[in-house]
Amino acid sequence: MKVTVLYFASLRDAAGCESEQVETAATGLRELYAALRARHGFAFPAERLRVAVDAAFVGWDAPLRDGAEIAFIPPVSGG
Amino acid sequence: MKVTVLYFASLRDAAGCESEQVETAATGLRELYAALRARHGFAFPAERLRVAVDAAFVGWDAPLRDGAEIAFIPPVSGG
Amino acid sequence: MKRFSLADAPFDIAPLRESLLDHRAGAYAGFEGRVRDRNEGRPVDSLRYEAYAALAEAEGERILDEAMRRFDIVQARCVHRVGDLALGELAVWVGVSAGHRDAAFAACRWIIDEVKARVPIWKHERYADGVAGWLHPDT
Amino acid sequence: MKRFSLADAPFDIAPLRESLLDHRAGAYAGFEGRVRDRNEGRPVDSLRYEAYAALAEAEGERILDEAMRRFDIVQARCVHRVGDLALGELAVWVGVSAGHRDAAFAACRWIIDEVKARVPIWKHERYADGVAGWLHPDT
Repeated sequence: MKVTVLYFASLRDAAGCESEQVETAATGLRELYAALRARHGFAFPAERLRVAVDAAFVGWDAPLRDGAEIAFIPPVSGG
Repeated sequence: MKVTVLYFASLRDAAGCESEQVETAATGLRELYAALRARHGFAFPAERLRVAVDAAFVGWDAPLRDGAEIAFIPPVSGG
Repeated sequence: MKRFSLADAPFDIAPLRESLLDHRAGAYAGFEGRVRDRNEGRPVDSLRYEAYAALAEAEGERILDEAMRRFDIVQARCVHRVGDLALGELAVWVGVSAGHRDAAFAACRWIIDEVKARVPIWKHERYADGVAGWLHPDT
Repeated sequence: MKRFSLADAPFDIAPLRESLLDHRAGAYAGFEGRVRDRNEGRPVDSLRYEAYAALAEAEGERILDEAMRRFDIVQARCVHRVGDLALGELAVWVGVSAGHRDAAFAACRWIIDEVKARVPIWKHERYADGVAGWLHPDT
């Protein structure tokens, strides 16, 4: 399955890119994040992040679909 | 003793003037107000008013001085 | 600088707000009270505010000075209209700048509450049915 | 009308505020967040906000829609800057009109709190000592 992953703020700095196409065998969002965390050395455990699929917040248990655009959202600091 | 009394809002409407010179034998502000209330038919008992002497709020027990400018302040409604 | 003033004609908020801002002020809270088209369900035609000007200015200034001491704020101002106002016109403005939003909101709210409760200004409303009168709230 | 938007350049509050006013609105509460010269005691040189724009706009709109349902208000809007900001520049603005001040203040405060907590926007600060970094608050 192929998904697009978007990176923001310190996750983008750590990944070195704004987004990437990922070919993954992960069965869920947690497993996908764990794999990307291991590859890029992200500081945040999944518990400190929210996750969005196709520009909408979803629960970590939401299904992983081929072609989805996924973003792991580190703690926000607007305002 | 002679004092100037200022009237505002519904007290002015009832008195029919913005201010008046009053020659009074009253020994205090309460007694002065009671006399003016009787003369002009003011609706408010003293308990619903505040009182100011020379443009400063004072307690009802403040002394009555010759030449003072006195205002009985009905409930305010600014804002 | 005087922090409280009466205005006998419409006034512009922008320069007043500007005067509150500086680099320490991360937060600004503002309040505007305007003439509504009804009061307790009754259609209002127009409205007039009168003040005991000398006392209103002194008491208003006292409220703003108290706010500067009570809250962790950078600056605060308030202007209240007197005279005839049309529907929708600005009657009172409060602006507060502070390092953080907690103090800005709390002080802004406190100032408008105190001004309404303490400053000798009276509202005279004319209703669409022709009746008119002074407002002297019970509380 | 969209109630929430991102702005990639300085924006003017006046027309936004105007759009909230009507004759039912006796009260208006506004909040402005500006770039301070220090963060937790550390001198700040400049600041940059980045957003996940599509999600930020959707989540911001959701917050404003929720505010319209939760509070007895007439209208509400919020604009948040993205991009590079200088010291003192406006970062976020919230405006709420209502019949009465209780609802105007409560909704204004609730909106800025929710925007800060939920909208995917991140602050990148550069300090006077040369250090720079993203802010990812613990709570």
